[in-house]
Amino acid sequence: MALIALILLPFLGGIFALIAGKAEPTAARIVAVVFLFCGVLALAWTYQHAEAGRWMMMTREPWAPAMGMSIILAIDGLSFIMVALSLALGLLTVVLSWNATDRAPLLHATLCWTVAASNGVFLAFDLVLLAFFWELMLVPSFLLIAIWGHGDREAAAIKFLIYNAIAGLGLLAAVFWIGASGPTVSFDAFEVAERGLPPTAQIWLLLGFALAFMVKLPVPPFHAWLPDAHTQAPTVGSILLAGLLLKTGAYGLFRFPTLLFPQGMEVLAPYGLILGAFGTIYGALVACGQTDAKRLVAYTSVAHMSVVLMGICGGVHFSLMGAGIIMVAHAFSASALFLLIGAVYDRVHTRDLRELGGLQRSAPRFAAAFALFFSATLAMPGTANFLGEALVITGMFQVNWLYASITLVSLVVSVVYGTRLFQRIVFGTPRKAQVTVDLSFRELGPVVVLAIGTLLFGVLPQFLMTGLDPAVNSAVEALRAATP
Amino acid sequence: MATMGLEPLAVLGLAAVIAMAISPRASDGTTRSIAALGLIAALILAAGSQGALTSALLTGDAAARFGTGLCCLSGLAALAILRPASAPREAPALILLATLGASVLSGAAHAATLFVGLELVTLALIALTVLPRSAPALEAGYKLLILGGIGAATLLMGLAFAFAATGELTFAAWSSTDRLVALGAALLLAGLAFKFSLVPFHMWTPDIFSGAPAAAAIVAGVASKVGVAIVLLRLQPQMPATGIWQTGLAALGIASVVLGNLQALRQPSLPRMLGFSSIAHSGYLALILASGAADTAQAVLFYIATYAPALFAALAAAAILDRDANLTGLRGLVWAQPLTGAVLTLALLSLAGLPLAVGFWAKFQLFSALAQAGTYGLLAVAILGSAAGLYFYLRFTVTLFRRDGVDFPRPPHWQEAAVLLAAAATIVGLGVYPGPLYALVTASLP
Amino acid sequence: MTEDSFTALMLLSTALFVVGLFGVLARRSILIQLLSLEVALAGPSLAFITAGARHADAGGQAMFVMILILAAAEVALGLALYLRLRRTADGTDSDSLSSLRH
Amino acid sequence: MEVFGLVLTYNHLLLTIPSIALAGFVMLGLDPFRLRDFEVRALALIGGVGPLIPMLVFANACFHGQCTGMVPIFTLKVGESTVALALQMDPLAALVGLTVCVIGAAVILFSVAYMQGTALPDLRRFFALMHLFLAGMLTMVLAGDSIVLFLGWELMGLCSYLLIAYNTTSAEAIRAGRKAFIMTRVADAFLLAALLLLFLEANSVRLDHLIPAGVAAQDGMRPIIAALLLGGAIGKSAQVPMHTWLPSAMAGPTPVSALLHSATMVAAGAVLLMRFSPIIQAEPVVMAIGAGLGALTAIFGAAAALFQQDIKRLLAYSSISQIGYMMLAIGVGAPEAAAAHFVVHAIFKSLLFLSAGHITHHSPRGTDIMAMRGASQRNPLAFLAFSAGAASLAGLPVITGGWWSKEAMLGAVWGVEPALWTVAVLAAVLTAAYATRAVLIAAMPDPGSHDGHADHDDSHDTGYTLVPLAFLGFGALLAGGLVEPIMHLLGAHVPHAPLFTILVASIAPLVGVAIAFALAYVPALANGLQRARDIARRTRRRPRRQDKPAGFWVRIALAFSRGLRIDTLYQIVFVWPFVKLVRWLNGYGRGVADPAGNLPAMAALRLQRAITAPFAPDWIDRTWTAFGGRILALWAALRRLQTGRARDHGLYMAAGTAGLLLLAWGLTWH
Repeated sequence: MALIALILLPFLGGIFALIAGKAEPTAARIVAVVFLFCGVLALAWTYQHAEAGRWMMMTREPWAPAMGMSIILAIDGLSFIMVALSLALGLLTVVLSWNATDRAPLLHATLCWTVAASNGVFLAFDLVLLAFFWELMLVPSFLLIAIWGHGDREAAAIKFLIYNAIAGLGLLAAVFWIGASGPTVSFDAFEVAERGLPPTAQIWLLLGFALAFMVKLPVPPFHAWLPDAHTQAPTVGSILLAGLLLKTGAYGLFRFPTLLFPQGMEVLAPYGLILGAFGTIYGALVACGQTDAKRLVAYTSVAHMSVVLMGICGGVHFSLMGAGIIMVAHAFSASALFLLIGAVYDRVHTRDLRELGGLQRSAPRFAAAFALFFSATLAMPGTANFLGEALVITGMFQVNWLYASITLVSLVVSVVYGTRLFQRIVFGTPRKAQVTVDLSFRELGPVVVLAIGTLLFGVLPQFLMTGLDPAVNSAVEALRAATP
Repeated sequence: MATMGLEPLAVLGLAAVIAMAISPRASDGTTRSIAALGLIAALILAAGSQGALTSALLTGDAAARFGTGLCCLSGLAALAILRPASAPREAPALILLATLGASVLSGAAHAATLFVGLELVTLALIALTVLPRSAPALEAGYKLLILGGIGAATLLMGLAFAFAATGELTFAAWSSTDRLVALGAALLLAGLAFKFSLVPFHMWTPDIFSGAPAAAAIVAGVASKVGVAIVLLRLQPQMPATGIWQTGLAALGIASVVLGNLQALRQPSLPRMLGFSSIAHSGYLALILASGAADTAQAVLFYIATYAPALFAALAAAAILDRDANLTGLRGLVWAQPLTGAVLTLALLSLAGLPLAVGFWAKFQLFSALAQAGTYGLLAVAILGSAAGLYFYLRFTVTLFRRDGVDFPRPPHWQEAAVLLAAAATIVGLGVYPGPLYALVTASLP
Repeated sequence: MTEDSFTALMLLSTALFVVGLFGVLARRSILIQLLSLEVALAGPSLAFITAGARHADAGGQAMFVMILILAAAEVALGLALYLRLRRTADGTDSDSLSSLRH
Repeated sequence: MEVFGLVLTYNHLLLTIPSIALAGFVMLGLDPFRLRDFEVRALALIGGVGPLIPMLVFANACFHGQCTGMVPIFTLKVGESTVALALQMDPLAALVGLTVCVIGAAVILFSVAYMQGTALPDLRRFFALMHLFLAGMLTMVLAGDSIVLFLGWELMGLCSYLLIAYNTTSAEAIRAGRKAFIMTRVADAFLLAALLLLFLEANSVRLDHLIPAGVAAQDGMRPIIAALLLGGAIGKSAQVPMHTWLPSAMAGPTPVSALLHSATMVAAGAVLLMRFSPIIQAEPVVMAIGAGLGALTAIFGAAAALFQQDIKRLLAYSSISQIGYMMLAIGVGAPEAAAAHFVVHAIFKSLLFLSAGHITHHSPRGTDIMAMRGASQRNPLAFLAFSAGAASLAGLPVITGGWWSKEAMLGAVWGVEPALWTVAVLAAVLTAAYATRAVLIAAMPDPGSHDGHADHDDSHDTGYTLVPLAFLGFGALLAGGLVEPIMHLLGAHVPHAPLFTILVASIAPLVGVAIAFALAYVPALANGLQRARDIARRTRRRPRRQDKPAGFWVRIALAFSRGLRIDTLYQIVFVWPFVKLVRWLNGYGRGVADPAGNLPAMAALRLQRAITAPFAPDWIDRTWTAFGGRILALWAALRRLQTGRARDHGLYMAAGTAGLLLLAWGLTWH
């Protein structure tokens, strides 16, 4: 039941926040925090009562048996880390929007719902349930962009939803095929994995799954929604997009292809590697040419998530582990950068790199925070990002030297865009917009949390590695078994 | 008590006669109350009756009861959103008649009942359409009359062909492989496609949605569609497997999905967009029917049942907004009228097939039926159609949340609010827990 | 009834249907369109009578009666509409009724 | 004692060496106590000098044969592999670490006075970054595994970027910092690749496993690893062809140049190769490449330095050249000699930077070489220190440290490849020439000092500046005595070169000095140089301007400088790039300052711009948008179908019916 609570608590938190907000607008945020915190407690309970073996905990409840669907939730280290991340980012965004005045109850409710839906994705092992949460997740994010966004938010919101919902159709179609393929209609991922699917079908089904995951990831050429969505989204929206939504794509790729379609993965992984390699360089190069700070960071996300794709498609222990670590590290560093850029935007109402500058003189705390997360983006050793990149490169050396060198090149290019972002904002003299107010304590809190996360997992990553190990191992074993 | 399965029809007919009889004298409220009572009574009877009437003309099986129930619900919804100010007193009686016609259709097993039911719906619908007596309403009514006449003639021609070839007026006639029957089947399909608003027989649909009162659109969009869908389901097993039926349905379905979605793409008026989208949804149903999947019937009934509440809610919102129900007029609706706005959002998300709204499960049924049947071409069309559909539903959804809102003339009437709330509850309730509906549908196969 | 006369009558009824359909499509006057509709409906009526005669089945006649009723109702509605329409639009040109489009 | 599963021993005190500096960084960087100016300086001093104390203890033990060796910190499990992080204290680490600590302490001591008058936040930032750099460098030096090594390596790069761009309002400084960061990052990528490949070979990150595994690597892996290591070292150490970032990095403050860009960080590449010398030495080809590049760099740097008009750039080229010597020594299999030169070079080069910085501090001419004029009167002590450093750089025989270490290297070179030795000796000549030239200019009277009273403002001649100058000055002269112990410590002997090579190498600096005197005091040459300088300066400002044909004496001066190329046979191999480089460096012809050096960077930038510019609008996005537009056009066409006319609608229906009938007809055709 704790697993169901992990999904329900944030969901109910959103509803109650909305109700409480009707009576007293300030009550909404407290309700949201309380419910999210209860989610954290439930997660802690899960950890305490973890069972030995591959899965820490598993729940099966009937849902719509006639349709072959049941509620199957399971948690292992990977899911645990992801759920923890989502709850943490949920709390962080609520705190960050603590003093929001514009439809604050709805905002806090939407944040809670995003967390609830992505928790669902991280825990669901009934394929229909997965597809359900997969699509559900889009709705609150869509609202976040459409209601609280900047600029041409409607177009960005529609673009976001269209890309992802269409990709989700691929997932849906594949899921139904799987459901109908067995002796009885069943969407139980474990059962399907046990039964095994015909190898040719696996390729097509994997294509359906991968479409959904890769658009969400996003991997070029499916990334065009991301820069717009990130740019127009409010700060909290950008944080959840970068920290959570992209991770659901990575999680999906990490988990399901090897679980359900090992043979298909064996066939398609080389193409995934090509796509990832292309995306890594492409994202980095495009990032170098951006003038909007948020867009720049968005393209760096494209580059980094493409590295994750490479890591996953590499299919060796190192690369998978590296991909898992980048998932966490990128959640911290990209969120923090969006937070900082958002804070700059709040003060001077521009994100144009040509107009910004001189933060180092007027707002040293800002500058220091920028410096830290800028180095995290460059995969500076000591940050979790480095660990992930290094592991992926190691894995790539085992797979194909070409990909390893491409990743190394992207490390060099990362300096080009990283310094561009950093020095245009922090150095020089402000051309138009002078930031005069340094980070407030309410902003500083989340920044410090993210900084600690980045550095802690960079220096002491054993917790992450131990957590990811079972998932990585079973992925590697599945691939090994699938190799003819 | 041994019931015959005819009670709902009898109650509906009786209520229609009473409502018509008292309408010149009695107040609007009384007429409506009587109509509502009649509908509710028919609904209860349909839900409660057990007997299976088997006559040559009508069947009273579970599917017929399911169809009657859904028709009664749509009748109630139509009744609730009739604008009190402008609705003439005959409207409740006409709604009852249309409901009756649709209910007869859902029980039809014979050329005569098929024809009578169809015409009852059409004529009542025409009358309902022209009731506001405004220029667009008259125009829509006239076009429906002319096109409906052609449609009826075509259908009758088909029935006559089959009768001529086999001497059989029941649906069993269609199992013949005679060429005349095949031609008749083509004509029948054309006639039914007209009522089912499949491309290219769809032209009247958007007019009804935008020109006529929203109540008429509900009747056209749900009640008559339920009836025709059940007729199609009943005809399906009779038809030769490789005949015109499957191929024609597939062709019409593909055309409807493609054209309906494309024409809705940038449509600025909400009801008109709903009209085009209803064409697309009919197309999805036709695709399911054409696929010949094992559980076609479940999928079709489930799909219609999930489509109904979303359409009720959307049309109720359109009725509340009246002439302003277009992209500019809908700006900021969520902030100005939270109930209407939120429910309309839900309805649009449901139509788009996003989860937590029941529409997700409709999409689920559609895809799984097509996937099960192994008709991947049709599946691809359905996926592409859904993808395009996302765009225009979301365009409206986004508009609802815009900040630069406009003023809205009136808050929803309590009846409209009731429709909205009931639809929202259904959409979300079934969206989270679709099991009961699926069980109901499984128990209601023809 | 011989097979030849059956075929001839069926062809005639089809021809009636087609002529009526053509009338609706070709003529713009609302009245003429309504008239053509009646002609089109006469086609299936004749076909039902013919088929009923061939199979010695009273169902054909029953259908004919019902089609008559429909035709009457449709004409009644159509004429009422025609009278209404004449106040707002040109009754001789149904094409002018095209405000609902796109 | 056990903390977090880590069993602490006495040896873990090794951790304190970088930690003290790191703590200084954290304190100054976060500033939790709102320190005042005085406190910031005090803390800076503590953080700067602090690491020296434990370092002395450990190094002393190590020098007496009781090295601590590997000190495991903690171990990560990555699947079946273990990543065992560790520090290590071996003779090389002790030597380099001690040098870094000493130089670091001296430079920070100097900076405390030098940075006087800086705004408090900038002061904190400066010292925080200096501390972070020290921590990074010490981490790299003491690293016992490849991860920690790379951590330190990258931290240095980051600090270098932030410190070069310390003056954040100067576009030039920011550009220079970025250039340095990007170019060194390329090297970092090489190094990372090498380290990861070694990790895969050894299945361990510990250096004591990595290096044997690297030596034993099969399947053509070893040459690749060795080449990658060399690539990493070349980039970080600003060797040809990746040297261009270093001269522009002189836009940073002088103490930064003294610490990072001459003595320690830049030489880290050489240290890296010393560390991994077993792998390098197993690959003769890579060794040969390293030696060749080292020699090329040595002579190129020296030649370039000779014609520099900016004292800091002169010293930067000098650093390039000197580290080229170290590379050369490593390339010929004498990393011990390189280590010795590393120590000596660190001392005299930081001394040169600090004293030059002291002399030119507050000068209206900035760091132009002419700002040095009059130093002998204004700052006699600093002048003496500078002269000592220059003498050591020039390698004046016997009395300077530079001579001893250079001699050790040259001896090793001689034993392997006399051609490289010749190059090195010629570089030594040039080295002496440019070093002496700088001293001569400093000895000249300052034409502007007669009326200026502010010039005698010796307020900076406090203990903070003089103590490090004096200490380093004596070190520069006396460090020669260290060379032999150092090489013994590292387990090698000073090579015994033939007497005549020693003689030649000893005469070389004197030749250089003579050349410098000639250039300064032979009027024709001096005027020629002056004219050349003027031409250079004018054409630098206005690159397109066509100069009149140079005068006779100028041509003589230029011809003389060109004449250097015929001095030796081997030099001819390098003549062509040399002359070109000299011309370009002085802005002749093309008119871009340091064009040869900028060429790769410019090409890279041009390439980068050429590649990124078309990407900026994101063509994939555009394709999708166009696709969307196409769909909308389709919609516009289709909506015209809905004419609204009943007859048209009827026609569609009729057509549809006809179609269905045809279909039925066709389907029943037997």
